[in-house]
Amino acid sequence: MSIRVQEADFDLSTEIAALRQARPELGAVVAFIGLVRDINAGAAVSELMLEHYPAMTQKALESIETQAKQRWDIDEVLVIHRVGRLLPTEQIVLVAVAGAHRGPAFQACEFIMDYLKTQAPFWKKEQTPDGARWVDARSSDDAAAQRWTQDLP
Amino acid sequence: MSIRVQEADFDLSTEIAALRQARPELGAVVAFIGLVRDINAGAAVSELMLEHYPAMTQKALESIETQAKQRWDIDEVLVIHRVGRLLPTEQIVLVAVAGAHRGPAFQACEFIMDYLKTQAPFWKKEQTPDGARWVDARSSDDAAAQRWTQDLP
Amino acid sequence: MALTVLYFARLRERLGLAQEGIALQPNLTSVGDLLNYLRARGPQWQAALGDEKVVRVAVNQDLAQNDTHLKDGDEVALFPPVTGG
Amino acid sequence: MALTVLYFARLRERLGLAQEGIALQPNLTSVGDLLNYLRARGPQWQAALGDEKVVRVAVNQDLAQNDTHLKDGDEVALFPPVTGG
Repeated sequence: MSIRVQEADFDLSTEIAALRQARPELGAVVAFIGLVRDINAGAAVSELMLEHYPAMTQKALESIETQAKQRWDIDEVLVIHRVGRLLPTEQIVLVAVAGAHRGPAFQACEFIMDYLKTQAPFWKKEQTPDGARWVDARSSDDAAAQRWTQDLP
Repeated sequence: MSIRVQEADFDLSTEIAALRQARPELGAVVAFIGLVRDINAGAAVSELMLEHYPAMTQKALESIETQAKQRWDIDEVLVIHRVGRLLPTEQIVLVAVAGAHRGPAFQACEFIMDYLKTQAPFWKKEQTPDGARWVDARSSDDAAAQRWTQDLP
Repeated sequence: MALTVLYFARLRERLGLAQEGIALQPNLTSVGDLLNYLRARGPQWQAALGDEKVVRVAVNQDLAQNDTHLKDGDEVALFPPVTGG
Repeated sequence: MALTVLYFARLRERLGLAQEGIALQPNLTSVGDLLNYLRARGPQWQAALGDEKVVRVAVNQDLAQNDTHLKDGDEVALFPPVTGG
Protein backbone atom coordinates (compact mmCIF):
# COMPACT_ATOMS: atom_id res chain seq x y z
CA MET A 1 0.00 0.00 0.00
CA SER A 2 1.51 3.23 -1.13
CA ILE A 3 0.06 6.73 -1.18
CA ARG A 4 1.79 9.86 -2.38
CA VAL A 5 0.60 13.44 -2.68
CA GLN A 6 3.08 15.56 -4.56
CA GLU A 7 3.55 18.58 -6.81
CA ALA A 8 5.93 16.75 -9.14
CA ASP A 9 4.83 14.75 -12.15
CA PHE A 10 5.27 10.98 -12.15
CA ASP A 11 6.50 8.48 -14.73
CA LEU A 12 4.07 5.67 -15.40
CA SER A 13 6.64 2.99 -16.35
CA THR A 14 8.75 3.74 -13.28
CA GLU A 15 5.77 3.59 -10.93
CA ILE A 16 4.34 0.38 -12.36
CA ALA A 17 7.77 -1.27 -12.36
CA ALA A 18 8.16 -0.42 -8.65
CA LEU A 19 4.68 -1.76 -7.91
CA ARG A 20 5.50 -5.09 -9.61
CA GLN A 21 9.04 -5.44 -8.33
CA ALA A 22 9.93 -8.94 -7.14
CA ARG A 23 6.31 -10.11 -7.36
CA PRO A 24 6.30 -12.89 -10.00
CA GLU A 25 2.84 -14.04 -8.85
CA LEU A 26 1.26 -10.90 -10.33
CA GLY A 27 -0.68 -11.48 -13.54
CA ALA A 28 -2.65 -8.26 -13.93
CA VAL A 29 -2.11 -4.55 -13.46
CA VAL A 30 -4.89 -2.03 -13.99
CA ALA A 31 -3.87 1.61 -14.03
CA PHE A 32 -6.02 4.71 -14.18
CA ILE A 33 -4.41 8.00 -15.17
CA GLY A 34 -6.42 11.21 -14.78
CA LEU A 35 -5.46 14.12 -17.03
CA VAL A 36 -6.14 17.86 -17.02
CA ARG A 37 -8.57 18.56 -19.86
CA ASP A 38 -8.38 21.82 -21.79
CA ILE A 39 -12.14 22.25 -21.51
CA ASN A 40 -14.54 21.77 -18.59
CA ALA A 41 -18.22 22.59 -18.20
CA GLY A 42 -18.18 24.44 -21.51
CA ALA A 43 -15.21 26.72 -20.87
CA ALA A 44 -11.60 26.65 -22.00
CA VAL A 45 -9.28 25.85 -19.11
CA SER A 46 -5.77 27.31 -19.21
CA GLU A 47 -4.63 26.18 -15.77
CA LEU A 48 -5.73 24.23 -12.71
CA MET A 49 -4.83 24.78 -9.05
CA LEU A 50 -5.27 21.72 -6.86
CA GLU A 51 -5.68 22.36 -3.14
CA HIS A 52 -5.99 19.67 -0.48
CA TYR A 53 -6.24 19.05 3.27
CA PRO A 54 -3.02 17.18 3.89
CA ALA A 55 -3.78 15.44 7.19
CA MET A 56 -7.11 14.17 5.93
CA THR A 57 -5.90 13.30 2.43
CA GLN A 58 -3.54 10.64 3.72
CA LYS A 59 -6.14 9.22 6.11
CA ALA A 60 -8.93 9.18 3.50
CA LEU A 61 -6.79 7.50 0.82
CA GLU A 62 -5.52 4.90 3.29
CA SER A 63 -9.10 4.11 4.26
CA ILE A 64 -10.13 3.75 0.61
CA GLU A 65 -7.19 1.45 -0.13
CA THR A 66 -7.95 -0.65 2.95
CA GLN A 67 -11.57 -1.05 1.87
CA ALA A 68 -10.47 -2.10 -1.63
CA LYS A 69 -8.08 -4.71 -0.24
CA GLN A 70 -10.81 -6.07 2.03
CA ARG A 71 -13.29 -6.37 -0.82
CA TRP A 72 -11.10 -7.78 -3.59
CA ASP A 73 -8.31 -10.31 -3.95
CA ILE A 74 -5.57 -7.88 -4.96
CA ASP A 75 -1.92 -7.63 -3.94
CA GLU A 76 -0.65 -4.11 -4.48
CA VAL A 77 -2.18 -0.65 -4.63
CA LEU A 78 -0.53 2.64 -5.54
CA VAL A 79 -2.18 6.06 -5.45
CA ILE A 80 -0.35 9.19 -6.54
CA HIS A 81 -2.24 12.49 -6.55
CA ARG A 82 -0.69 15.75 -7.63
CA VAL A 83 -1.42 19.13 -6.05
CA GLY A 84 -0.51 22.70 -6.94
CA ARG A 85 -0.52 24.25 -10.40
CA LEU A 86 -1.27 21.97 -13.36
CA LEU A 87 -1.68 22.65 -17.08
CA PRO A 88 -3.93 20.93 -19.64
CA THR A 89 -2.67 17.48 -20.72
CA GLU A 90 -0.74 17.07 -17.45
CA GLN A 91 -1.25 13.97 -15.30
CA ILE A 92 -3.28 14.60 -12.11
CA VAL A 93 -3.70 11.19 -10.56
CA LEU A 94 -2.52 7.60 -10.88
CA VAL A 95 -4.33 4.67 -9.31
CA ALA A 96 -2.68 1.33 -10.01
CA VAL A 97 -3.82 -2.04 -8.72
CA ALA A 98 -1.92 -5.31 -9.18
CA GLY A 99 -3.07 -8.85 -8.49
CA ALA A 100 -3.09 -12.38 -9.80
CA HIS A 101 -6.18 -11.91 -12.01
CA ARG A 102 -7.72 -9.06 -13.95
CA GLY A 103 -11.31 -9.02 -12.68
CA PRO A 104 -10.55 -7.94 -9.09
CA ALA A 105 -7.88 -5.51 -10.32
CA PHE A 106 -10.36 -3.74 -12.63
CA GLN A 107 -13.03 -3.57 -9.95
CA ALA A 108 -10.70 -2.35 -7.20
CA CYS A 109 -9.13 0.31 -9.43
CA GLU A 110 -12.52 1.74 -10.41
CA PHE A 111 -13.74 1.57 -6.80
CA ILE A 112 -10.70 3.50 -5.56
CA MET A 113 -11.20 6.19 -8.22
CA ASP A 114 -14.91 6.53 -7.45
CA TYR A 115 -14.25 6.86 -3.73
CA LEU A 116 -11.30 9.19 -4.24
CA LYS A 117 -13.55 11.43 -6.36
CA THR A 118 -16.14 11.74 -3.59
CA GLN A 119 -14.23 11.28 -0.32
CA ALA A 120 -10.65 12.48 -0.66
CA PRO A 121 -10.26 16.17 0.21
CA PHE A 122 -8.98 17.70 -3.02
CA TRP A 123 -10.44 20.79 -4.68
CA LYS A 124 -9.81 22.10 -8.17
CA LYS A 125 -9.83 25.76 -9.15
CA GLU A 126 -9.58 26.43 -12.85
CA GLN A 127 -8.56 29.46 -14.91
CA THR A 128 -10.98 30.25 -17.72
CA PRO A 129 -11.37 33.23 -20.08
CA ASP A 130 -13.94 34.59 -17.57
CA GLY A 131 -11.55 34.30 -14.63
CA ALA A 132 -10.85 31.72 -11.96
CA ARG A 133 -13.61 29.42 -10.68
CA TRP A 134 -13.87 26.52 -8.29
CA VAL A 135 -14.90 23.33 -10.05
CA ASP A 136 -18.32 22.05 -8.99
CA ALA A 137 -18.69 18.50 -7.77
CA ARG A 138 -20.48 16.24 -10.26
CA SER A 139 -23.58 14.31 -9.29
CA SER A 140 -22.39 11.55 -11.63
CA ASP A 141 -19.42 11.04 -9.30
CA ASP A 142 -21.76 10.60 -6.33
CA ALA A 143 -23.77 8.09 -8.35
CA ALA A 144 -20.60 6.20 -9.33
CA ALA A 145 -19.51 5.91 -5.69
CA GLN A 146 -23.02 4.95 -4.60
CA ARG A 147 -22.98 1.91 -6.90
CA TRP A 148 -20.41 0.17 -4.71
CA THR A 149 -22.64 0.26 -1.66
CA GLN A 150 -25.29 -1.74 -3.54
CA ASP A 151 -23.19 -3.94 -5.77
CA LEU A 152 -21.36 -6.20 -3.31
CA PRO A 153 -18.94 -8.56 -5.08
CA MET B 1 -7.25 2.66 -33.32
CA SER B 2 -3.97 0.90 -33.07
CA ILE B 3 -3.16 -2.81 -32.88
CA ARG B 4 0.29 -4.34 -32.68
CA VAL B 5 1.40 -7.94 -32.36
CA GLN B 6 5.11 -8.16 -31.69
CA GLU B 7 7.88 -10.18 -30.06
CA ALA B 8 9.51 -7.13 -28.52
CA ASP B 9 8.62 -5.75 -25.11
CA PHE B 10 6.89 -2.35 -24.86
CA ASP B 11 7.37 0.66 -22.61
CA LEU B 12 4.22 1.76 -20.86
CA SER B 13 5.06 5.48 -20.58
CA THR B 14 6.03 5.68 -24.24
CA GLU B 15 2.87 3.93 -25.40
CA ILE B 16 0.51 5.99 -23.24
CA ALA B 17 2.25 9.23 -24.24
CA ALA B 18 1.74 8.33 -27.92
CA LEU B 19 -1.91 7.48 -27.29
CA ARG B 20 -2.51 10.87 -25.64
CA GLN B 21 -0.45 12.95 -28.02
CA ALA B 22 -2.06 16.23 -29.07
CA ARG B 23 -5.40 15.26 -27.49
CA PRO B 24 -6.01 17.85 -24.73
CA GLU B 25 -9.66 16.82 -24.49
CA LEU B 26 -8.69 13.50 -22.90
CA GLY B 27 -9.37 13.26 -19.18
CA ALA B 28 -9.02 9.56 -18.49
CA VAL B 29 -6.73 6.71 -19.50
CA VAL B 30 -7.32 3.16 -18.31
CA ALA B 31 -4.55 0.68 -19.00
CA PHE B 32 -4.46 -3.06 -18.45
CA ILE B 33 -1.10 -4.82 -18.42
CA GLY B 34 -1.03 -8.62 -18.44
CA LEU B 35 2.05 -10.29 -16.98
CA VAL B 36 3.57 -13.78 -17.14
CA ARG B 37 3.04 -15.39 -13.73
CA ASP B 38 5.63 -17.80 -12.34
CA ILE B 39 2.90 -20.24 -11.35
CA ASN B 40 -0.22 -21.45 -13.21
CA ALA B 41 -2.71 -24.19 -12.39
CA GLY B 42 -0.55 -25.35 -9.51
CA ALA B 43 2.76 -25.70 -11.36
CA ALA B 44 5.87 -23.55 -11.55
CA VAL B 45 6.22 -21.91 -14.96
CA SER B 46 9.72 -21.21 -16.22
CA GLU B 47 8.81 -20.01 -19.70
CA LEU B 48 5.87 -19.32 -21.98
CA MET B 49 5.59 -19.67 -25.77
CA LEU B 50 2.85 -17.59 -27.35
CA GLU B 51 1.60 -18.73 -30.73
CA HIS B 52 -1.01 -16.95 -32.84
CA TYR B 53 -2.81 -16.97 -36.20
CA PRO B 54 -1.58 -13.72 -37.67
CA ALA B 55 -4.24 -13.04 -40.32
CA MET B 56 -7.05 -13.66 -37.86
CA THR B 57 -5.40 -11.91 -34.91
CA GLN B 58 -5.47 -8.55 -36.64
CA LYS B 59 -9.06 -9.02 -37.83
CA ALA B 60 -10.32 -10.22 -34.43
CA LEU B 61 -8.67 -7.39 -32.48
CA GLU B 62 -9.96 -4.79 -34.96
CA SER B 63 -13.47 -6.17 -34.56
CA ILE B 64 -13.21 -6.04 -30.75
CA GLU B 65 -11.96 -2.45 -30.83
CA THR B 66 -14.72 -1.45 -33.24
CA GLN B 67 -17.35 -2.96 -30.94
CA ALA B 68 -15.87 -1.13 -27.95
CA LYS B 69 -15.94 2.21 -29.80
CA GLN B 70 -19.55 1.63 -30.83
CA ARG B 71 -20.64 0.83 -27.27
CA TRP B 72 -18.77 3.49 -25.28
CA ASP B 73 -17.88 7.14 -25.64
CA ILE B 74 -14.11 6.72 -25.89
CA ASP B 75 -11.54 8.38 -28.12
CA GLU B 76 -8.46 6.20 -28.41
CA VAL B 77 -7.70 2.48 -28.12
CA LEU B 78 -4.34 0.75 -28.17
CA VAL B 79 -3.78 -3.01 -28.06
CA ILE B 80 -0.30 -4.52 -28.00
CA HIS B 81 0.04 -8.29 -27.69
CA ARG B 82 3.37 -10.05 -27.56
CA VAL B 83 4.11 -13.44 -29.15
CA GLY B 84 7.06 -15.82 -28.99
CA ARG B 85 9.08 -16.73 -25.92
CA LEU B 86 8.27 -14.95 -22.66
CA LEU B 87 9.60 -15.33 -19.12
CA PRO B 88 7.84 -14.86 -15.77
CA THR B 89 7.28 -11.19 -14.84
CA GLU B 90 7.41 -10.14 -18.51
CA GLN B 91 4.62 -8.06 -20.01
CA ILE B 92 2.30 -10.02 -22.36
CA VAL B 93 -0.40 -7.57 -23.30
CA LEU B 94 -1.35 -3.91 -23.03
CA VAL B 95 -4.86 -2.62 -23.58
CA ALA B 96 -5.17 1.14 -23.13
CA VAL B 97 -8.32 3.20 -23.60
CA ALA B 98 -8.48 7.00 -23.47
CA GLY B 99 -11.51 9.25 -23.35
CA ALA B 100 -13.01 12.32 -21.74
CA HIS B 101 -14.36 10.48 -18.68
CA ARG B 102 -13.32 7.47 -16.63
CA GLY B 103 -16.50 5.36 -16.60
CA PRO B 104 -16.56 4.49 -20.31
CA ALA B 105 -12.77 4.05 -20.35
CA PHE B 106 -12.91 1.47 -17.52
CA GLN B 107 -15.79 -0.40 -19.13
CA ALA B 108 -14.28 -0.44 -22.62
CA CYS B 109 -10.86 -1.58 -21.36
CA GLU B 110 -12.35 -4.50 -19.43
CA PHE B 111 -14.62 -5.40 -22.38
CA ILE B 112 -11.66 -5.49 -24.77
CA MET B 113 -9.67 -7.73 -22.41
CA ASP B 114 -12.60 -10.10 -21.88
CA TYR B 115 -13.18 -10.41 -25.62
CA LEU B 116 -9.48 -10.70 -26.41
CA LYS B 117 -9.26 -13.56 -23.89
CA THR B 118 -12.02 -15.52 -25.61
CA GLN B 119 -11.94 -14.44 -29.27
CA ALA B 120 -8.42 -13.47 -30.31
CA PRO B 121 -6.42 -16.43 -31.65
CA PHE B 122 -3.50 -16.67 -29.24
CA TRP B 123 -2.36 -19.85 -27.51
CA LYS B 124 0.04 -20.25 -24.60
CA LYS B 125 2.34 -23.20 -24.05
CA GLU B 126 4.18 -23.23 -20.75
CA GLN B 127 7.30 -24.97 -19.51
CA THR B 128 6.84 -26.65 -16.11
CA PRO B 129 8.99 -29.09 -14.11
CA ASP B 130 6.91 -31.90 -15.71
CA GLY B 131 7.55 -30.65 -19.23
CA ALA B 132 5.77 -28.41 -21.72
CA ARG B 133 1.96 -28.14 -21.72
CA TRP B 134 -0.63 -26.12 -23.55
CA VAL B 135 -2.55 -23.83 -21.24
CA ASP B 136 -6.22 -24.75 -20.90
CA ALA B 137 -8.87 -22.12 -21.54
CA ARG B 138 -10.62 -20.95 -18.36
CA SER B 139 -14.37 -21.12 -18.02
CA SER B 140 -14.15 -17.92 -15.96
CA ASP B 141 -12.95 -16.14 -19.09
CA ASP B 142 -16.00 -17.36 -21.03
CA ALA B 143 -18.21 -16.15 -18.20
CA ALA B 144 -16.48 -12.75 -18.16
CA ALA B 145 -17.04 -12.29 -21.89
CA GLN B 146 -20.62 -13.52 -21.63
CA ARG B 147 -21.45 -10.72 -19.16
CA TRP B 148 -21.20 -8.10 -21.89
CA THR B 149 -23.91 -9.71 -23.99
CA GLN B 150 -26.38 -9.32 -21.11
CA ASP B 151 -25.19 -6.12 -19.51
CA LEU B 152 -25.87 -3.51 -22.20
CA PRO B 153 -24.72 -0.05 -21.13
CA MET C 1 -11.89 23.84 25.93
CA ALA C 2 -11.55 24.78 22.26
CA LEU C 3 -11.92 23.47 18.73
CA THR C 4 -9.63 24.20 15.82
CA VAL C 5 -11.82 25.02 12.83
CA LEU C 6 -10.35 24.87 9.31
CA TYR C 7 -11.88 26.21 6.09
CA PHE C 8 -10.94 24.97 2.64
CA ALA C 9 -11.29 25.93 -1.02
CA ARG C 10 -14.33 28.02 -1.96
CA LEU C 11 -15.40 28.29 1.69
CA ARG C 12 -12.02 29.65 2.76
CA GLU C 13 -12.17 32.26 0.00
CA ARG C 14 -15.76 33.31 0.67
CA LEU C 15 -15.15 33.66 4.40
CA GLY C 16 -11.67 35.11 4.05
CA LEU C 17 -10.53 32.76 6.79
CA ALA C 18 -8.42 29.59 6.77
CA GLN C 19 -8.38 28.68 10.45
CA GLU C 20 -9.67 29.83 13.85
CA GLY C 21 -10.14 28.60 17.40
CA ILE C 22 -13.68 28.33 18.77
CA ALA C 23 -14.47 27.67 22.42
CA LEU C 24 -16.73 24.77 23.29
CA GLN C 25 -19.88 25.88 25.12
CA PRO C 26 -22.79 24.06 26.76
CA ASN C 27 -24.92 24.61 23.62
CA LEU C 28 -22.07 23.87 21.18
CA THR C 29 -21.33 20.17 21.47
CA SER C 30 -22.04 18.76 17.99
CA VAL C 31 -21.27 19.49 14.35
CA GLY C 32 -24.83 20.74 13.88
CA ASP C 33 -24.41 23.12 16.83
CA LEU C 34 -21.18 24.46 15.34
CA LEU C 35 -22.80 25.10 11.96
CA ASN C 36 -25.66 26.98 13.63
CA TYR C 37 -23.21 28.97 15.73
CA LEU C 38 -21.26 29.99 12.62
CA ARG C 39 -24.36 30.83 10.55
CA ALA C 40 -25.50 33.19 13.33
CA ARG C 41 -22.41 35.32 12.77
CA GLY C 42 -24.15 37.20 9.94
CA PRO C 43 -25.42 37.12 6.34
CA GLN C 44 -22.02 36.24 4.81
CA TRP C 45 -21.76 33.18 7.06
CA GLN C 46 -25.38 32.24 6.53
CA ALA C 47 -24.87 32.40 2.76
CA ALA C 48 -21.64 30.38 2.78
CA LEU C 49 -22.86 27.69 5.18
CA GLY C 50 -26.60 27.84 4.68
CA ASP C 51 -27.08 24.95 2.32
CA GLU C 52 -26.36 21.54 3.84
CA LYS C 53 -25.48 20.25 0.39
CA VAL C 54 -22.58 22.61 -0.16
CA VAL C 55 -20.82 22.18 3.16
CA ARG C 56 -19.09 18.98 4.23
CA VAL C 57 -17.57 18.53 7.67
CA ALA C 58 -14.68 16.40 8.86
CA VAL C 59 -13.86 15.91 12.53
CA ASN C 60 -10.28 14.84 13.19
CA GLN C 61 -9.95 14.10 9.45
CA ASP C 62 -12.95 11.78 9.23
CA LEU C 63 -16.15 12.78 7.44
CA ALA C 64 -18.76 13.70 10.05
CA GLN C 65 -22.51 14.23 10.30
CA ASN C 66 -24.59 16.89 12.07
CA ASP C 67 -24.93 14.69 15.14
CA THR C 68 -21.20 13.99 15.43
CA HIS C 69 -20.15 14.98 18.96
CA LEU C 70 -17.39 17.54 19.45
CA LYS C 71 -14.84 17.50 22.26
CA ASP C 72 -11.92 19.61 23.42
CA GLY C 73 -9.02 19.64 20.96
CA ASP C 74 -11.00 18.38 17.96
CA GLU C 75 -9.91 19.55 14.51
CA VAL C 76 -13.06 20.42 12.59
CA ALA C 77 -12.76 21.07 8.85
CA LEU C 78 -15.46 22.70 6.74
CA PHE C 79 -15.29 22.41 2.97
CA PRO C 80 -17.32 22.10 -0.23
CA PRO C 81 -17.86 18.72 -1.92
CA VAL C 82 -14.50 17.42 -3.11
CA THR C 83 -13.39 17.62 -6.75
CA GLY C 84 -10.08 15.78 -6.96
CA GLY C 85 -9.02 12.96 -9.24
CA MET D 1 -12.36 -26.37 -55.88
CA ALA D 2 -10.34 -26.60 -52.67
CA LEU D 3 -10.09 -25.35 -49.11
CA THR D 4 -6.93 -24.43 -47.28
CA VAL D 5 -7.13 -25.98 -43.81
CA LEU D 6 -4.87 -24.69 -41.03
CA TYR D 7 -4.22 -26.28 -37.62
CA PHE D 8 -2.97 -24.37 -34.59
CA ALA D 9 -1.46 -24.98 -31.17
CA ARG D 10 -2.34 -28.30 -29.45
CA LEU D 11 -4.28 -29.47 -32.53
CA ARG D 12 -1.32 -28.89 -34.83
CA GLU D 13 0.94 -30.83 -32.48
CA ARG D 14 -1.47 -33.74 -31.98
CA LEU D 15 -2.09 -34.11 -35.70
CA GLY D 16 1.49 -33.38 -36.73
CA LEU D 17 0.14 -31.09 -39.43
CA ALA D 18 0.04 -27.30 -39.80
CA GLN D 19 -1.70 -26.93 -43.16
CA GLU D 20 -3.24 -28.93 -46.00
CA GLY D 21 -5.47 -28.54 -49.03
CA ILE D 22 -8.80 -30.37 -49.05
CA ALA D 23 -11.03 -30.64 -52.13
CA LEU D 24 -14.65 -29.52 -51.84
CA GLN D 25 -17.09 -32.35 -52.56
CA PRO D 26 -20.86 -32.60 -52.88
CA ASN D 27 -21.12 -33.86 -49.27
CA LEU D 28 -18.49 -31.46 -47.94
CA THR D 29 -20.03 -28.00 -48.08
CA SER D 30 -20.14 -26.86 -44.43
CA VAL D 31 -17.90 -26.66 -41.38
CA GLY D 32 -19.79 -29.59 -39.84
CA ASP D 33 -19.18 -31.66 -42.99
CA LEU D 34 -15.48 -30.86 -42.87
CA LEU D 35 -15.20 -31.91 -39.21
CA ASN D 36 -16.95 -35.21 -39.96
CA TYR D 37 -14.70 -35.75 -42.98
CA LEU D 38 -11.58 -35.22 -40.86
CA ARG D 39 -12.81 -37.37 -37.94
CA ALA D 40 -13.35 -40.23 -40.39
CA ARG D 41 -9.63 -40.29 -41.15
CA GLY D 42 -8.97 -42.51 -38.11
CA PRO D 43 -8.75 -42.73 -34.32
CA GLN D 44 -6.12 -40.01 -33.98
CA TRP D 45 -8.33 -37.56 -35.85
CA GLN D 46 -11.44 -38.68 -34.03
CA ALA D 47 -9.66 -38.13 -30.70
CA ALA D 48 -8.29 -34.72 -31.62
CA LEU D 49 -11.51 -33.39 -33.16
CA GLY D 50 -14.14 -35.50 -31.39
CA ASP D 51 -15.25 -33.12 -28.72
CA GLU D 52 -17.07 -30.06 -30.05
CA LYS D 53 -15.91 -28.13 -27.00
CA VAL D 54 -12.22 -28.45 -27.75
CA VAL D 55 -12.23 -27.48 -31.39
CA ARG D 56 -13.02 -24.01 -32.65
CA VAL D 57 -13.27 -23.16 -36.33
CA ALA D 58 -12.64 -19.93 -38.22
CA VAL D 59 -13.54 -19.48 -41.88
CA ASN D 60 -11.62 -16.71 -43.61
CA GLN D 61 -10.47 -15.51 -40.16
CA ASP D 62 -13.95 -15.19 -38.67
CA LEU D 63 -15.24 -17.58 -36.01
CA ALA D 64 -17.64 -20.03 -37.63
CA GLN D 65 -20.32 -22.55 -36.63
CA ASN D 66 -21.07 -26.07 -37.84
CA ASP D 67 -23.57 -24.75 -40.37
CA THR D 68 -21.22 -22.17 -41.84
CA HIS D 69 -21.09 -22.79 -45.59
CA LEU D 70 -17.75 -23.47 -47.29
CA LYS D 71 -16.78 -22.35 -50.75
CA ASP D 72 -13.82 -22.64 -53.08
CA GLY D 73 -10.74 -20.86 -51.78
CA ASP D 74 -11.87 -20.55 -48.18
CA GLU D 75 -9.23 -20.57 -45.47
CA VAL D 76 -10.50 -22.80 -42.68
CA ALA D 77 -8.61 -22.79 -39.36
CA LEU D 78 -9.09 -25.39 -36.63
CA PHE D 79 -7.81 -24.66 -33.14
CA PRO D 80 -8.45 -25.16 -29.42
CA PRO D 81 -10.11 -22.46 -27.32
CA VAL D 82 -7.84 -19.42 -27.24
CA THR D 83 -5.64 -18.61 -24.24
CA GLY D 84 -4.03 -15.25 -24.96
CA GLY D 85 -3.98 -12.08 -22.92
